[in-house]
Formats: sequence, structure tokens, C-alpha cells
Amino acid sequence: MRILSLAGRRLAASIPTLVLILIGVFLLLQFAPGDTVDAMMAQMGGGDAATAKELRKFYGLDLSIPAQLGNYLWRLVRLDLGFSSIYGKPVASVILERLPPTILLMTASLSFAFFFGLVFGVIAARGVNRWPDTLISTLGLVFYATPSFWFGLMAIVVFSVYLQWLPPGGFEDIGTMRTGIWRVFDIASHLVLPTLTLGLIFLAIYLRIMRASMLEVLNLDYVRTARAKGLDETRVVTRHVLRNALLPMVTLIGLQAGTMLGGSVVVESVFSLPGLGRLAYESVVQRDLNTLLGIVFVSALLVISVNFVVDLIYARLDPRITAEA
Amino acid sequence: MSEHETILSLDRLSVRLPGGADRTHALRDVSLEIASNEILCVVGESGSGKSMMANAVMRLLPNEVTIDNGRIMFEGRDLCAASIAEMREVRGDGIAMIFQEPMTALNPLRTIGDQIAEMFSIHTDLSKAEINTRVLSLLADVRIPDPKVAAKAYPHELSGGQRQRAMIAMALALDPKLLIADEPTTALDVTTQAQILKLIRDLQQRRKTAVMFITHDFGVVAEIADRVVVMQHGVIVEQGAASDVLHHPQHAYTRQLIAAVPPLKAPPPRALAADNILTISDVSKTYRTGGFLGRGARVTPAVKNVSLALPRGATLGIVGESGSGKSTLARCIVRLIDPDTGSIVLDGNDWAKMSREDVRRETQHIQMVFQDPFASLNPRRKAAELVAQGPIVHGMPRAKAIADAKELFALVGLDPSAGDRYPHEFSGGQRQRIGLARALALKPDVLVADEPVSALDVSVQAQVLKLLAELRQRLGLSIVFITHDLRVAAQICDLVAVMKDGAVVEHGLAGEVFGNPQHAYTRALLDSIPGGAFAREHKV
Amino acid sequence: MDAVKRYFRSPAAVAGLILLLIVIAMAISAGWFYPRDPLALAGRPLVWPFSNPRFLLGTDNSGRDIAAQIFYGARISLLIGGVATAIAILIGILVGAFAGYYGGWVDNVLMRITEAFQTLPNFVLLLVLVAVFGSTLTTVTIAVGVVSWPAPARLTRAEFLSLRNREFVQAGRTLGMKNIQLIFREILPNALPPVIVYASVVMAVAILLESALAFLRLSDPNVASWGNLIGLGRDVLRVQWYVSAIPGIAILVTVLAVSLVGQGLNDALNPRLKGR
Amino acid sequence: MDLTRLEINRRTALLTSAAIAANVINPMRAFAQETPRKGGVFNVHYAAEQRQLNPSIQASTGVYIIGGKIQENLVDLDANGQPVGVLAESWEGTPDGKTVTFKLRQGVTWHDGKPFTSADVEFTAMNMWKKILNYGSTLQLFLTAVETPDAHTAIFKYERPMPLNLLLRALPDLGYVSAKHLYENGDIRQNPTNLAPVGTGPFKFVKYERGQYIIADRNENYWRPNAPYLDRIVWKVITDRAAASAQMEAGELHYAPFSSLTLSDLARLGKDKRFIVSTKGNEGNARTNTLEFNFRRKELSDIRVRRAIAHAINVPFFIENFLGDFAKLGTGPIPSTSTDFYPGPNTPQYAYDKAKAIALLNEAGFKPGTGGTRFSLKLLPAPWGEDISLWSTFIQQSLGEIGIPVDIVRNDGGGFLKQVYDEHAFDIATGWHQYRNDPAVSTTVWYRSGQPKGAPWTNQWGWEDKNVDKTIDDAATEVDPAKRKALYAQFVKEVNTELPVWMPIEQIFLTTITAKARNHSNTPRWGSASWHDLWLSA
Repeated sequence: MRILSLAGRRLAASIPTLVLILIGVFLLLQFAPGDTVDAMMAQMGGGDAATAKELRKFYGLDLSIPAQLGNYLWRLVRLDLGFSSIYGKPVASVILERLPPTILLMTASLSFAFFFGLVFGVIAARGVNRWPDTLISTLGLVFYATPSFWFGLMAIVVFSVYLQWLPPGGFEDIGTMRTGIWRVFDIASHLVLPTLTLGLIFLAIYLRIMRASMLEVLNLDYVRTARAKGLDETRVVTRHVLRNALLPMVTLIGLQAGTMLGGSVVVESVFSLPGLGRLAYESVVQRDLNTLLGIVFVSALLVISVNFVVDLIYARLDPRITAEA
Repeated sequence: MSEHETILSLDRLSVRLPGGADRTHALRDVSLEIASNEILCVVGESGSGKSMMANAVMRLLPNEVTIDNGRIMFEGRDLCAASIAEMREVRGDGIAMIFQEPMTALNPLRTIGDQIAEMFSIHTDLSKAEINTRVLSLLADVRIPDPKVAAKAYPHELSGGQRQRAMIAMALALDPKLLIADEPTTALDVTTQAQILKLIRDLQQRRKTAVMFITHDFGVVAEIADRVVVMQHGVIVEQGAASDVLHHPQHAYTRQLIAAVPPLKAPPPRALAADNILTISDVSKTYRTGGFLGRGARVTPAVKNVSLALPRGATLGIVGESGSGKSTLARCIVRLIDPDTGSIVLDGNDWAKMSREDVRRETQHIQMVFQDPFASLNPRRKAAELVAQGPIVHGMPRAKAIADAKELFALVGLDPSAGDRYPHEFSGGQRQRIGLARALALKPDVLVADEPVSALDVSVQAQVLKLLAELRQRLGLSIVFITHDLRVAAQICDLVAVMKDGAVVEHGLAGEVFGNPQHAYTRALLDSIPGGAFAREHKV
Repeated sequence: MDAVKRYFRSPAAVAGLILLLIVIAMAISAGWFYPRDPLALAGRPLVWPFSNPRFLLGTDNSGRDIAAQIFYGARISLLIGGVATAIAILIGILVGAFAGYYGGWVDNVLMRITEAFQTLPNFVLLLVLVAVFGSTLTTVTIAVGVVSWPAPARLTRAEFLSLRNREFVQAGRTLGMKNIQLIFREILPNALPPVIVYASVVMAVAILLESALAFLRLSDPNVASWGNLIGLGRDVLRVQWYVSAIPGIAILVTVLAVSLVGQGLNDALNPRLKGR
Repeated sequence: MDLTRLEINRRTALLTSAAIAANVINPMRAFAQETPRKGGVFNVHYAAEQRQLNPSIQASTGVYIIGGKIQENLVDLDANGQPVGVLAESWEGTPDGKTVTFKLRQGVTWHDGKPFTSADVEFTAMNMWKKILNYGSTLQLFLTAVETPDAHTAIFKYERPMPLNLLLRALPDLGYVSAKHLYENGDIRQNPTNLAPVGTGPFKFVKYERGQYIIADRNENYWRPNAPYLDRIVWKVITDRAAASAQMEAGELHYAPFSSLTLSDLARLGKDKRFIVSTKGNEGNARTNTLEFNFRRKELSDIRVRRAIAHAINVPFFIENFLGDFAKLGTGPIPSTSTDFYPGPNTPQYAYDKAKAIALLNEAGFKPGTGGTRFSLKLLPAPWGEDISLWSTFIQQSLGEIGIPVDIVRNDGGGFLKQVYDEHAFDIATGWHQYRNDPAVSTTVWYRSGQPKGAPWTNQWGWEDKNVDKTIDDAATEVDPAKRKALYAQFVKEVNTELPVWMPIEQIFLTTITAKARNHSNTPRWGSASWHDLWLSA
């Protein structure tokens, strides 16, 4: 129970952060040249000034900025994210449509990066300064340095065009409506390359953090005690070192959630996945303020809930936390 | 197993250090023997190689430090040549080890019971239930209050002393033939230290184990040792029965070490001035941490209305264990911390009521010397600059301040030309002298010294104390001296105040307080000082 | 001093330094090798590398010499990387220092702002900044800098929190030093090394962010940047894949070099970790 | 270094275009005797998602590609570009051009079963074409009423004469009919039917997953006997062009309309016998690349500077090396594909002549200053279209050679329209001018003065010419086709002389379609047509 109240307090503390973000982005977008009606006109291929003025009135763009902000926040309190002008639907439903691909992509890449980061980190730390360590560390740096969109493009050229193993893009095969397990396989095959692309940089980061944290913990006094008790090296690592070394990795998940969502903007546009990332890009390009703020709101919630879960895991892992709070 | 059968014998053991270290070998031709049912104390200053020897026996040396010759005979087998697998059997079962820092020697994320049970699960194939009962009996054996609760507790939920008891329980789980204790009580309070020493003595006699006890404190040697080995720079300079070595030391180094240990008997009292330069009246300070909107805050009263007076030119000692509030009081005097109530009158004006800005301007009247030689000097600044900082801040032109600093170097016994070296190029003792010079640069009326010598080796400690006494005489300094070591207090303080849980339980002339203590706590403190009669007055 | 000696003992750090020097050399010598404007029409579009002696690495779909753009691109990436990192580190240190030193409500407010920046996906914020303030070289650089300051801020704050109660700081306070003096003359010099080492990570991220922006055609088109070239090459990816591949490798090498140097510095400055 | 001396490898340039040309000439290959196969799913590449799908209120190829299969227009164009009745069986106009009567087809039902009547036509014309439809509102400016004497007759009443061939040529794009019973109450623009269109066409709307796909199935009771042949059409949203061509090759896409793939992929697929890449079927959707001048900049208001800029750009070299055979040298606002109005090539032209360009600039008084710079210009390119970005880079490179450094300012869709057509914050701009079969529809507005501020793709150059305006107005209301064509020829001569906007490149959209498709590209605007006769061989 202690853990819940601790994490609950953390959640409450992030409400001001959320409001700060929303107001900040809202004001920032007021300076953008052109508004959503101009974007609509661009798409419609023309339209006269009269229709434009009427559209602006319809979307409430003619009110003063504070008024617009005021009624936006008032609606937000009632969890109504407003109306999306480019999709002609409430923002909430647009985002709900686009949420599953992003959530799937993020969880897949996060677990891929975390798992392999952990495994390679441990191997590197165990064989420190020997060839496995240098190989893994340099590979990590190379992955870290690869621009994700470039890796994605090259992956498409190699895996889906020349080798024809994996579909080049999209979330699922639309032509033939598969159901049940086949649909899962189909979506999975569509997500392999994007997960690899998005996960790569985070794999490099987790790898480095795990190696450093392992080296740090291997150096602590109680590991010397464990050795003095006669434990062999593998049991020392599994029973004592691993759990402590995991702590910085877990906190990292919280910090990375935001950057991962940012990364998905690029990956989703390379693999034409209908996710939140691309929706964010389109709503910035289409000047659809409501949708963009909706995305900011949802991604902030996403990051905060990820941090909430991270706090829970952390508290469970480290008994010292509950006592201190 | 007969009464005095040799358990462990080192035969001309040498351990080589990696290139770039300050000397080629950590240990050179070390030969010694430990018999069962005996406590062998290995004593020496830091850097003498005593801990390295313990690690060598357990083959737990850092991987670029290697044993390059000699033999370690244990149960008829040479451990130097033993394979990793063989060593694994010996560790924990044949030879057990306990360490100095109780805070970090236990895995913070696993319960005490779990870590002790691990000893059994590695070396024996007892069932879970059996292991549990063994753990509980062990905890009882080391007299930890309420073993069931302790078994389930995490390390951070226990006090320093209890954690050390848990370590001992873990070490003795499989009834090892040899127990190596690497300065197990150095980090503990003197009262807890006394209990742990008694516990080790008691367990050793009951189980007839051989104990290699490593320490730098001769009091502890006097309290517990059967035989003594004195080490310097990796070489054994002297070994023999405890009483012989303590009372008739043969080697010059041993004699010098023993002489440096301050005896408990206070020197004859000095004449004290009539007027008080500093009067502290019912100062108190309470820490309020954490808590959410007022609820659930943890309130810890650190200082509870303390009243003391410091005569001009005298030295007031404030002694007490950790957590007694003595350093909080010191920081209140210097206004690093703002006291909640009470007044601190120095030469007429009340420092407790002054605004921060005023304190900043008037600060040259009262200066402070800190405990940790490594942390109290900014590593990025040259020594001369450090000393000259104070005057420069108060407007003295830089060149003059640096010149004054050079003079002060001489005053505190340092080579003036060392001014442009960086702190990491000085030894612990030299750094404390720089700290002292920095404080004296502003020509303060009162000097507050917070455990100035606790982090130093005994011999260096003696020199710094001698320096402090000379300066007091020459500059007419009044000093507030904070320490947990009553022997040091006895040497240098005119007046002594004993603090417990934030309050002063007893204060008066040093001779009287140590001669016939009134308060029960003072008496307990005095009794816990290891070495009994030896500590009282040892003449060499 | 011995940190330099330690730095040169690790092969990876030396390799990183050499690569970085090559990239810097490319940036400096660009004007000398390719005097003409890299964006000028040099020849027929989509000439394959090594197939035409005049264009060593071939031409892109706008008929511009790829080798020239790689050389000039080095300038842009290093410039954006460097300046953006300077901005991020500067803001980071200021915010981190004051939050770490003063604590209390100052710390709370500054940390809420840092958290807000970190909760919001940084690329989305970058998109908004570029959409609002246009995509000239200066706005892109400032935007990348403004987006990447929270991480150095957190690092500096952690350093300040641990150093603020150190005894040499208390000593400074008893000597009568003002808070500002304590922050900038006493604590900051000791807090800087890890932050400077972290600057290499910030620079790596800055270069990647700029190239991602250019890939989405949101960066400055009048500038020969590697990201623009990758974006341009995207249309001819299926056949002339080299138009995207070559700048991709250039970015990879530069970021790798910066990271290796950063890691080398880190190991040289606190050898304890590397020791074992 | 002069552009012409560049080392041009003619052989390879010719090679690519030759291969495609072969393809264009006989795209049909002899299929006459094959019997049409019923069934099959036809996957279409849908590059840019629109905000709504009803062609009655939005005139853009992005809407026709979907709405054109679900809703039908009164009149469409047949194989050789002549008007043919769809929902209208026959029509006749009065000599004074003020009344046009349409006889509507009998027995046609909406997808929801309700009958199609003249009331639907009246409602759509008066509330949608006249008020909302872009370009429709200017076309139907003088429409006063639509009388419906009976369920199958609609009489259009005009205040000023409406040339019949202008109306018939405009209706295929601007004549789609929506169901009155679905739109009569509530705001038309926000009506949910716009995202789930109901029409009379051969395919019925099924499902729209925003950002992913749209599905339409065969309309069982379609009024044309045993049509359509296909079971289902799926429009797949793929914004990345390279990914689209990858799916085309993987067989997951059958048709990529309106040059939606990259130029190099079009060239490559053109040589692959599994696909047909041709301009056939797009004659009705011609477009020209523009170079728009802002007269508010002192230098550009001087005719010699504008002509110098035109002379400085080697358009034939650009077309041949960058666009290949997908474009032709333009001669003015009216493209050569518009058989009825094309005035022929001999209107004032500006061939590439660098020396003349430099002479004109010096004559206008703009000598090269420090570093050879005469003055600098801000170029705002439209953000859609790969050819536009290549063309704007080429302009930058070419003007750079004659001492006019050009700074390209990128904007997204909304920003571009606002900066150019509303705030006039540009020096030169470039984008597409869409020609919709008749100059009066969407071409003359580029030159006619008095356009409202903020209306995109209209005369916002700060330039006005009285007699050009007069020519445009006369032509718009001239009933006699021959006289109308002459007026437009004069219009082209006048604007090419003044050169407020330069239209040097003429392009037709390119269709990429699977060779298995039959009855495809058989009308000038086939991409927007109803595909009632389209089928896929095995």
C-alpha cells in the first residue's frame, strides 16, 4: 500500500507539469503562420475568401487567444479534447484510432531494447576490457550513431524489396481481411522492421547504462562479502549484482518514454504506420491545433503513466524507497 | 582438535602491486602463525598492508594485484596454489571474514535472514526449514534483539551495531576454523564498539575459533589481543604476546605508535581567564524533513536548549557519540545552520539574532576547521589560494593575501613554497594544517574545530594536536573542540561537556569530568574505552 | 597531465579522435576542394558514384555533386551540433545549478519545468518550434538546443545536490563568500567534468535531430546538410539508393566519433570505472 | 560556368524516355476479343488524405479518385473528350445562353434505395455548387434558379449568358450530384455523409479507417446493366512515395494515379512489363508549373527583369534531364492538350538566352554589386509535388548564375497559402496551375484583377491590366464557340507579353497501372471517372 501512495503522490505532482505543457504549446502555436483553414484550403485545391471566413468562425478561430485558451482548458477538464478540423471528428476518437499502433510499436521496441540491452550489458561487464566488451561497446556506439530513418529506409530496401521477406510498410494487410491469429501474425510481420528501427538507439543506450551500472555494483562492498561467503561468480551476479544493477535501468525507462514517442514520429512516417507520431507530424503540418494539443495531452499522460509504473517497479525492487518516503 | 594447534601459517608471503603505485610490494616476506582458540591482532597505520594480507589469505585481491611468492598454509593445503573451486569451498566454510563498513557490507535489497541462509544453501544441503531454525539460533547467539523480526528486516532498517552482529552471525554460520575481522569496530560508536568486542571475545572462546583481528587502535589491541603483530609498509616489524609488545615494545616504530596514543589521564589544568568570550544560552535546533502538506513529517530534535560558556583563551571540548547533536551545535555557533531558539553571544553581540548578511560581514571573528581532510579543500584550487580566499573575500588585495598565506604556511609547519601545489598532492595531516591556516588567515577570536583529527592516523593525530596547543598558546586562541574520542578530548581540552541525544548531561573541568564522572552516561562512555588500564596511563 | 595519458591509452578513444579530426578537416577544407556553391547544378542528375571522374561520389536528383555536399554538410552538422550543444549545456547548467544549490521552491519550480520539457516528446516540440519559427539554419539550431537542455540540467542538479553540502563549500560559506561566488567559483568547477563529458551525448543527439528534421523536409533547404541529402535521396531510394546511403554513413561516422571521444573523456576523467 | 557546356550524357537520357514512349503508344495491346471477367479487388494508392470525400462540395483530384466512383455527375467526357450524359440523358440550351434544360435519367436509385429526382439536382446546384464548391461558385455565379417541372427535368436559369460548351466542359468536374434527403438539414460541410458518401454510382461506400484505407463494394442495383465488373475497390493511404512503389512491385497495389510515385520509380516501372506507365487517360487533368512574380518588389515590377529571369532558365534542359518525358515545353496558361482552346505555339515565348538575360538586367539598371550580386530574391515553393522542389532548386541554381541569389523559404501547406496568397510575403513563388478543360474554370482567375485577398491560386501579384480583364470577361460570357476561342487566343498573347506569371512547363499526370487491368484510361479524366467498365483479367 505504501508504494501506491508514494506513486500516487508522484502522479499528483505531475499534474502541474501537464498543465504547463498544454498552455506552453497552445501559446506557441499561436505564432505559427497560417491556420488550419489555410491548410484545409490547400488540401481542397482552392476556395474563396468568403468560405474561409465562415470556416474560421465555425472553428472558433476568430475569438481572442485567451478566450480560445480558456474554453479549451474548460473543455479539457471535462476530458473533451475538442473537435479536429482536418479529420472532422472529435479529437479523442481520432487519437484512440491512432493509439494502438503507437502503443504496440513502443512496447515492442522498449521490451526489445531493454531485454537485449540487459543481456549484452551483462556480457560486456563480465568480460570487461576483453574482446566481448570492446565488440559490444563499439557495436552499441554504432547503433547509437545510426540515424533511425536512414536505418529504416535501408532496411526496407534490403528486407522488403530485395529479399521480399517483410512488408515494406503499413500496419496490416488491408486487402485480404484476416481475422484472429492470422491477423496477429500479419500485424507482427508489419511491425518487425519498425520495432528494430525504433528500438536500435534505445538498445545502445540501455546497453551502455547496464554495462556502467554492472561495473559500478561489482565494485561495491557487499559483492566482496558475497564472494567471501564462497559464492561462485555466476551466482554472485545473478543473486546479488543483477537486481541492484537494474535500478538505473528501470529509472531510464521513465526518462526514455518521452524520447521514444518522439522517435516514433520519424519511424512511423518511414514505415507509413498510422500512429500518434505521424498524426503529430500531420497535425503540425495541417495546423490542427486541437489534435496537436490532444496528442501532447495523451503523450504526456502516456509518459506520466509509464513513470507511475516505473515508480511502482522501483519501489518493489528497492525496499529503501518505501521507508524513506 | 588440541588446545593450540596452528590453523593458519603464512611463510614469507609477498604481494606485488601494479606499476604506478607508491611502492613495489604491498607485502614483503610476511611470516606469521595463528593457532586455534586465539585472537591475533594485526596492528599498523593505514597503508601498512594489513587489509591486503587479509584479502590475500581469502584470495580476494583486486585482479592486477598478485601474490608473487610465499605460501599460505591452511589445513595442510597451500591456498596460493589452490584452484578457484577449492578456494570457493574454503571461503565461508573454512575461513570467514567480516568487514569494516557495516553500512555497505550487506546487500541492501535482500533481508538479513535471506543473506545468512545463503551461507547454508551454498555449503550444505540442509532443508529450508532446518536452515531457518539455524539462522534464528545464530541471530540469538549474537544477541540481536528479537531474531524473528531481524531476520525479515532489510539492512537499512538496522543500526550499525546490529548490522555488524548480523555480519558476525553470517561469518560464524558454518563454524569456520578461522575468522578474519578487518577493522570491524572502527566505524562504530565507542559504546557499540565495546559490546561488539565483548561479543567477538565471547564467541571466540566458546567456539575455540582462531581470529585474525586487524585494527589501527592500540586500545582495541590492549582490550582483546592474545598475540600482536605490528606492521609498517608491508613488513612485520615486531610480533609477540600482547602484554610484552604493549608494555615492552622492542622496535622503535612500535614505541613511537604507542607513544602517539593519547592517554585518558588529563594533563594538569591550566589557569582559565575570568571573562567568557563566548556564551551559549539554551540554544536548540529541530530538523523537520519530508512530510506532505505538514502531515507525516519526521521531526528530530537535534539540539535541546544547550547552555555553555567558553572562557577567553580556553578550549571547551564537546564530546558525545554520533547523533548526540555535537556537530549541529558547532554549525549553529558558526551560523552554517540557524538555531531555532537561544542566543550565542560573542564579544557582546548575539550571533543567533544577526541577519545572514551581517553574519557574512562579521564572519572573521569566528572560523571553523573541518573533519575530512579530503573533502574540506576545493580540489580545483592551489593551496596558497585556498588560504588567501578568506582575506580576499573581505577586501584584502590579492598579492598581500597570498604573501600572508605563505607566512601562515610556516606558522602551521608547512613548507611555504608548497603554496602552488594542489590539495591532492598533500597528505591527510598536511591538508588539515592547510585547513587550519585558512581558518587563521582571518585572525579569528574563536576557532570551532569539528573532529579535526578523527580522520587521521594516530601518529599524525598527535602532531596536529601538538600544533593546535602551540598555536593556542602563541595566538591566545579560544577553541570549541568537538570530538567523539574522549582520549583526544582529555589531551587538549580545559573544559569538557558531554552531550547525549541533543542535551548536555555533564560539563566541567576535564580532569574532574574524566577523574570522577557524575552522570551514569559519562561513566558508561569512559568504561567503553578499549584497553582498560593500558588506556588509563601507559608510560613508555 | 595523466588524464591525457589515460585518454590516449584506450584505442577506441583514439579512433574516435581521429575520425572527428577527419570530419573537422573535411569541414575546413570544403571551400578549398569545392570552391563552387555545393547546391549549384554540377551535372546530370543521378550519376552513379565512381562512374564519372568529375563526380567521385556521383550526383543527386538535383544534379548536385554529392561529394561537395558531404564536405559542406560536415560544416553544417558540426555547426548545428556544436552551437545547439552549447545552448543546451548553458541553459542546463544555469537551471541545474540554481535548482541544485538553492533547493526548496526554486528547485521545485525549475524541476517542474524540466519535467514538462522531458514529458513532452522532444521531437514533437521540435516540430512545433520549427513550424512556428520557420526552418532557417538559426531557428533549427536554436530549436534543437532548446529541446535538449533538460538532460544536462538534471545532471548538473545532481552534481550540485551532492557537492552543495561538501565541507569545502561550507568552509567557503564560513569565509563569508556570497552564494553567487560559492556557485560559480567553488561548486561549478567541480561539477563541470561530468557535464562536459555529457556534452558529447547532447551533440550526438543534436546532429541526429537535425538530420531527422531535414529528412522530413523541415530543415533549411538553402543549406547543404546531410539530412537534406538523405531526404532528397528518399524519392530515388529504390534505384539510386546511394544518394541516401552516403550521407547516412557520414552522419553515422560523425556521431560515432563524437560518442567515442565523449566516452574516452569520461574514462580518462574518472579512471575508477575503467580501472578493473 | 555556363550550363550548356555541362557534360551531358545524351545517350542515357534518351534511353529512358524511349522506353517509356514505346509504352505510351500502344498501351492498349489487343484485348478486343477477351470477355470481361466479373469480380476481383482493385487496390488504389491514395497519396494525400482529404478532409472529406464528397465531390459536390470539393473540386480536387484527391476527392474524385474516391467520390467519382460513388457519386455520379450530370455529364462526363467520352473516349475522345466529348461530353456524354451520365445522370442527364439529354440537354439543350436556348440561343440567348440563359437557359439550359437537362432531361434526367429514369429508374436511377441512391445507394440507400431512395429514387434520384430533379429535386436532388436543384438542391445540389443551388446549395453546393453555387455556395461551397471551389471554382463552382465562380462558374455558377449568375445561376439564379433551377426549375423542376417534373421529377426528371431540371432547367438551369442564368442571369447572364452561360456558353453551353463551357458548362458541358465544366460539369464533369463541377457537376457531381448529392442526395437532397441526406443534406437538406444541418450544415452541409459538417454532414457525416461527407465521410461516408452516398451516391448513385457503380460502387457503394463500405468503410473508412482514417490514415489507413477506404473500401467500396459493387453497387448491386446500379442503373447500367451488369456493371460494374469489380467486386471491391480498396484505396490504401500511403504517404511515402518510395513505400508505395515497393507495394506496387509486391503486387499489393494495382493503380497509382496522378503521378503519385517518384519520377525515378515511374521511369523504372515503365520498363517493367507487369505495369503500364502512361499519360493516357489524364488529358483532362493537365497542369503547368508556374513562376509567380510579386510586383510589390520594385525589381520585379520592371518587365525587363521578369523577361530576363525567364530567359535565364534553361527549361528544355531541365525538362529533359529532370522530368524526362513526363513534361513538355509550355507555351502559356492554356496547355496544348486543350484541343478546343489551345491558341497554338506562336504566342510571345522566352527561349533560354543567358546573354540576353544579363543584357536586360543591365539595361534595367541592376548592375552586379559586391560578389556579383545584383539583388536577391525569396522563392516560396509549394510543398507538394517532387517536380516543384526540383524546379525551385533549378530556378535557384539558374538565377544564381546571373547574379541573383535565391533563398528558398520552405513552408507547409497552410503556411505557403497564407504567405503567398494572403500576406503576399514572397518575391517569387512556384507551384501548380490546374487547367480544368475550360480557361474560365480555374485559369483566368490567375490573371483577372480584383481577386479577394487570401483566395489561393488567383491573381495576388499586385498587378492589374484593364484590357486583360476586359478580354477575360468578354470570353467568359461569349456564346459563340469560335469567337470564344479567338478571345482566349488574344488573352494568351496579352498575358505572355506582360508576363505577370510565367508558365514554362506543361505536364500531364501519369498513370501507373497493372497490365492485368482492362478498359482502363479510356476517358480524358479516367482517374476521376466511375470505372463502371473496369475489370481485371485473371
